[in-house]
Amino acid sequence: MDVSLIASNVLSPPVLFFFLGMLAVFVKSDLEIPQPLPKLFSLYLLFAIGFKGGNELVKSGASQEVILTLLAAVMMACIVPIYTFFILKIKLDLYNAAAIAATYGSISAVTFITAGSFLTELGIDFSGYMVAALALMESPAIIVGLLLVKLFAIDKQDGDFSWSEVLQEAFLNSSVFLLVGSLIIGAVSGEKGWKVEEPFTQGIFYGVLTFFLLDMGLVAAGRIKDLGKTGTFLISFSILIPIVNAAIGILLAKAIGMPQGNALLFSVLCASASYIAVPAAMRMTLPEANPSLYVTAALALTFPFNIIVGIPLYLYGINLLWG
Amino acid sequence: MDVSLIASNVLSPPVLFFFLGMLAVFVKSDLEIPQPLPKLFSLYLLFAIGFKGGNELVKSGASQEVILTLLAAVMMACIVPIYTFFILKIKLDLYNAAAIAATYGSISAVTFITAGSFLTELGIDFSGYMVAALALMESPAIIVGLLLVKLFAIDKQDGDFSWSEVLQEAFLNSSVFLLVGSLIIGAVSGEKGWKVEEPFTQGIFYGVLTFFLLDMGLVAAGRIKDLGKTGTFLISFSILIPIVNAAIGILLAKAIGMPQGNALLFSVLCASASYIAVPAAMRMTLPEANPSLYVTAALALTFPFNIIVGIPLYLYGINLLWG
Amino acid sequence: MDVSLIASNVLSPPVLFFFLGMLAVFVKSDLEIPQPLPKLFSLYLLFAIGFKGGNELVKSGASQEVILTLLAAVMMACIVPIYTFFILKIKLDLYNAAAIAATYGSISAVTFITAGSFLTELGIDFSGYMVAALALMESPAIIVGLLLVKLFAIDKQDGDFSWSEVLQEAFLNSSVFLLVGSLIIGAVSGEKGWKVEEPFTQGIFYGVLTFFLLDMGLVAAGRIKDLGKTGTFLISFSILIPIVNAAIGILLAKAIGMPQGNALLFSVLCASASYIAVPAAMRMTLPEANPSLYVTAALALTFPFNIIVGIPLYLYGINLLWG
Amino acid sequence: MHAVKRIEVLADSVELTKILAGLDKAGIIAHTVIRNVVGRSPGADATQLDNVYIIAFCMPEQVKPVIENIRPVLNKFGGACYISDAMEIRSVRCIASL
Amino acid sequence: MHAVKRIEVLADSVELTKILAGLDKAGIIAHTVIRNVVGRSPGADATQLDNVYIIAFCMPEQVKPVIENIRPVLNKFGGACYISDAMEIRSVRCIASL
Amino acid sequence: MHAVKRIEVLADSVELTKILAGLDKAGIIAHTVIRNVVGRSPGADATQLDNVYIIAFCMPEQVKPVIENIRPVLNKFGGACYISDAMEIRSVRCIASL
Ligand SMILES: Nc1ncnc2c1ncn2[C@@H]1O[C@H](COP(=O)(O)O)[C@@H](O)[C@H]1O
Ligand SMILES: Nc1ncnc2c1ncn2[C@@H]1O[C@H](COP(=O)(O)O)[C@@H](O)[C@H]1O
Ligand SMILES: Nc1ncnc2c1ncn2[C@@H]1O[C@H](COP(=O)(O)O)[C@@H](O)[C@H]1O
Ligand code: NA
Ligand code: NA
Ligand code: NA
Repeated sequence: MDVSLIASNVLSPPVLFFFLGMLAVFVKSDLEIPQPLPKLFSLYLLFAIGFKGGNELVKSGASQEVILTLLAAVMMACIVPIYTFFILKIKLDLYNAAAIAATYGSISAVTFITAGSFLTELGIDFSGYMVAALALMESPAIIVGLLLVKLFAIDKQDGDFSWSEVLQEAFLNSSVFLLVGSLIIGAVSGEKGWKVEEPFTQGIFYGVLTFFLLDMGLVAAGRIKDLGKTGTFLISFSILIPIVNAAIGILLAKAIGMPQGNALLFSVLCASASYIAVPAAMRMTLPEANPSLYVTAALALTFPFNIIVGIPLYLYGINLLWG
Repeated sequence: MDVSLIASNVLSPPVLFFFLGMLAVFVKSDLEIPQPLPKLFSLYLLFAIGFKGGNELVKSGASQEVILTLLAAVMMACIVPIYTFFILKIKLDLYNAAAIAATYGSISAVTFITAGSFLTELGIDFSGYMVAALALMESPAIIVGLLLVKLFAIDKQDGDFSWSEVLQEAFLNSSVFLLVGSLIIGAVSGEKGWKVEEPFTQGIFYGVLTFFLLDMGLVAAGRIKDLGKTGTFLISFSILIPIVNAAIGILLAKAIGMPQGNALLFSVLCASASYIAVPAAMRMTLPEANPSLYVTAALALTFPFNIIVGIPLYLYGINLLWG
Repeated sequence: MDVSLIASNVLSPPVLFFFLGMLAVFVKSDLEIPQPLPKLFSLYLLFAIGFKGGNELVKSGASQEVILTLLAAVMMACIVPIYTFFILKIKLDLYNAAAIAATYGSISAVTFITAGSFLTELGIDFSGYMVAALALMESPAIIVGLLLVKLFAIDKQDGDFSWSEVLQEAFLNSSVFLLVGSLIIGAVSGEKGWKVEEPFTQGIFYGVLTFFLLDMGLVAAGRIKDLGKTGTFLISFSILIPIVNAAIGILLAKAIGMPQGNALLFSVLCASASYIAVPAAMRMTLPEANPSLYVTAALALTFPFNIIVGIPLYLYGINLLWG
Repeated sequence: MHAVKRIEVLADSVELTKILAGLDKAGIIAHTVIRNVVGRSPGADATQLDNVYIIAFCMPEQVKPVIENIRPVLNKFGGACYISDAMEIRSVRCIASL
Repeated sequence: MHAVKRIEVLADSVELTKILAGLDKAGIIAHTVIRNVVGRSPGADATQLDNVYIIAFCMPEQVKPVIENIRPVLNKFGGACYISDAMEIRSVRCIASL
Repeated sequence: MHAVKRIEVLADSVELTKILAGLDKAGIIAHTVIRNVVGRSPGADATQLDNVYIIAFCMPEQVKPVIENIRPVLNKFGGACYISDAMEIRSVRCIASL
């Protein structure tokens, strides 16, 4: 594998600040980014990528490539939770298996954004409509995860949740809502809207991402001490499954004929796991599952793995295949 | 009326995000912008328009046009609460009538800023000293409103407030203080000061406004369920009075000979109602009045009306008159 | 002394907003910048100067000038608390003397940044590695102050603190950690990293500083009412010692042969006192000392003095000497 | 000045709406919510970042129905509820819990 | 360890200065204020976003004067005040409420 | 429903870790922390901006060991601790303080 790829990922400011955040926890520095500042950064990032993505989506139009990409995205968001569920059921009970499966079927917007920055730094193009793929992949896994519970619950009284609440959580949670809303507004407001928003949505974007990853480093490292309770099965799962999901994503991307930049983003979407929207939905709808398990796996293992190793690794694989 | 005017207003990102915020409440999304983030945005907006306005005020100097405009502004801020008070007294008691009158005599800085963005998008010029008009129109209505209570209170023991507290609230509340302070500093610090501040005060201005209007949409929609208690009288009032006030403002602007951009901003100042500074002052000085009435009218009705319909409507009227 | 120097300092937006903040407290305006917004600004400023300093440090390399400057910085950070301790012991008890000495041996990053902005406005160059001097001067005074307590405590049971906790507080407190971390990342991430971060770390820097100084004005003025309890001795100390420290710093800078810009920043580091990191460390390790004394002296007197009078005064001295 | 009961509920923020609904159903409209409270409990392994602390002062006879409404929520999602005594100094302005 | 009274005041944030002045006048200097508390009451129609929650532990004999100072403020601007019992474990360092 | 004790600690935020350690050592794992609380006390001259308010409900017999653990911290760094009575409505889900 090309060492320079890892280097140029690891030496980029956002990833370095992610390390710095983790280091702060390990050396017990009192560095913290108090709430609601991380909330501000994440609202900003969703707003900015949504707006930009929508703006570019209009320019690209609805070609066959676009439609195939979005279909592949929805497909992966539905299939990943199914096969991960059966893997997880080997060692875990129904509720935890379903909740973790839903987590890995959904996506992490920050991982996606970091991959985008990585591509920009390397000078590799990618399409704005990938943000639409991101938006489409957030919710389906929640539904699939809960359907699995309904199917496999022996005691039919268990896992009783109202479907209206589930749909609400899946499609109208703040992340999905803001992202889709910004996407549509970005599409509607056109070139003139883009120009006035640009210094805000584009200019300071990279800096805010850097700051946010500093916080993510703090949060992820704070979760690492919970790994003991997680067990080796889940630890292996959270490193291996992203690679598997990314590989499937890459093959699908090749089959569809995505350009390399889009293929990386697509594989990163498949590989990443949700640590905000899905956990929130699971707490409401599957309170029987243990948040420590699904949040820790997604946040303390899969997220850092993707940010540090995964992104350059998947690009390496893509470079090999696309040749 | 020119449909393209409404379209270019409604399709601008700030107004679209205002809709998005309202929509979030209607569909019960959990999207929220937690405090003190909205506070940050509003401090920033006051700082930025004050600083810019002061900077431009110095360049324009104190011509007759400037002086007449500022006089007209103060005049409207004193007269509007008087005639609205008598209209309100038809249906409401003394305290509520006075509090609502004060609210409508004062202004909404965000409505003003949105109108400014609208003009910028249309390529219509306006003068920096309009910010001085904005600053001058914030406070007088508070004083006038309380004078009306003093005059009309039968039981003289009622409506007992200390005038020093009233003046404090009127002229030193944080909005007025920061706006006037930034205006003066903008005027004093000149071209050199402007240059270094510009990427902050100008560059990201439009983006912050957009974000802030998202929050305003959330807040305004959250208030809409209180409209039931408000009654049809107050509902009609909060839609019709802005139009009346704007019309008077436009005629005055024409009489003075303001250019079209300034005329729009002036009419928007007349038409808008305060939902931050005046309500805070009223809670302190007229606790007998019901905040649900004056906040809801200004925030859930007049504010959205002006942002969506009012601004293009008033410009349409101005375009007709100025021909 | 050159009046234009004071004028161009006092008329710069950050200093004017500092005045505005103080004024708000004096006239009892309710203007406030609620937490954690000031925290956001200070995290941002440390991140931005660290990142920029590290970036420039790499370019300048480790010349003899750099090494001498950094040695001088560490030396001053160790010596200042020693002689100020003996001055303070004249009137104060051991614990308060040591805590205040530590405060003045350390530095104020915001004073440093304001001096940097002042130089930029005047078009005077300074080196990025001065940020390394800043970083090196934060911690030593904490250690020196506590060593003095250990040496002079008669009742050896008193002043019992764990050294591991002290070292933790001194070298891993959030300010030092973020600054040093950003410095290293700035150095590592090179030209490419700088370019993408630039609109965030550089573009809006001055504006954020301005906003932060508005808050500092509020906070400093809020402390002024505590000056009564501080006594004339400490009041005189907090005005005179900065001048003495700056003078020593200037002579040292001249001896080493620093360019004028660096000399100003160095003298400002010597003259400034810490009101965040050291006070936090003192509360933990010297709870016997009274925070009202050391925070008030550093924040309500020395900080405004340096910002308003000190910076131009020291530059005036430097201009004379460098001639 | 008359005797009232203080009801305190400590729970994950996702339960807030459900608990307030439980109060409402028992006729307790007045309440105060403190958000962004950090907590730990033997039940949850990790530190919970987003808890809420709900306080409601009510008439003694309202306690029983409230508990009946809230207990199922706590049973399902976790959290704790505590009852204690207090004296109320009510302003004449409102008629809350009189 | 000795018996004290806990005074809790829930009110709109505009009343804060006035209520603290009322405590001060009754000789109660120590207090704790929690801001940004969200509340509802039958008196106010809408959810109040900017309430404060003031807690002060004091000597039993200070309760009466405090109530006299605070009641007019609550009568004018709304809010509620509650009194309950507690035991104080005071550090030797301060002489508060001894 | 059974009787418990409410322990409330008001202190400077630098003491938080030490106080939670004191609770832990006495076997009290469950607690709730409210940060960014503003306070004043006759001990400190100025208004303290960064206090914490710690609440823990525990078994009556845990009170004594907790006080022994916390008192030295309060003696050194300041702060106050209050004990009062409450009834616990525990969910069946957790076994906290049963
Ligand atoms: N005994 C207690 N004392 C104080 N806070 C508690 C107690 N038990 C639970 N809590 C709070 O309630 C939250 C949820 O509790 P649980 O459902 O038991 O995990 C915890 O995170 C704590 O903040
Ligand atoms: N019985 C109560 N229990 C808890 N909080 C209350 C109660 N009564 C009033 N409050 C709080 O005090 C605020 C002002 O009360 P009021 O003046 O009655 O509108 C409310 O918004 C609530 O936060
Ligand atoms: N009697 C009291 N009532 C309420 N809060 C108190 C009381 N005593 C102390 N506090 C709080 O505890 C903090 C530290 O107290 P002290 O160590 O006495 O300075 C104060 O800033 C207050 O927030
Ligand atoms: Na995924
Ligand atoms: Na108006
Ligand atoms: Na110094």
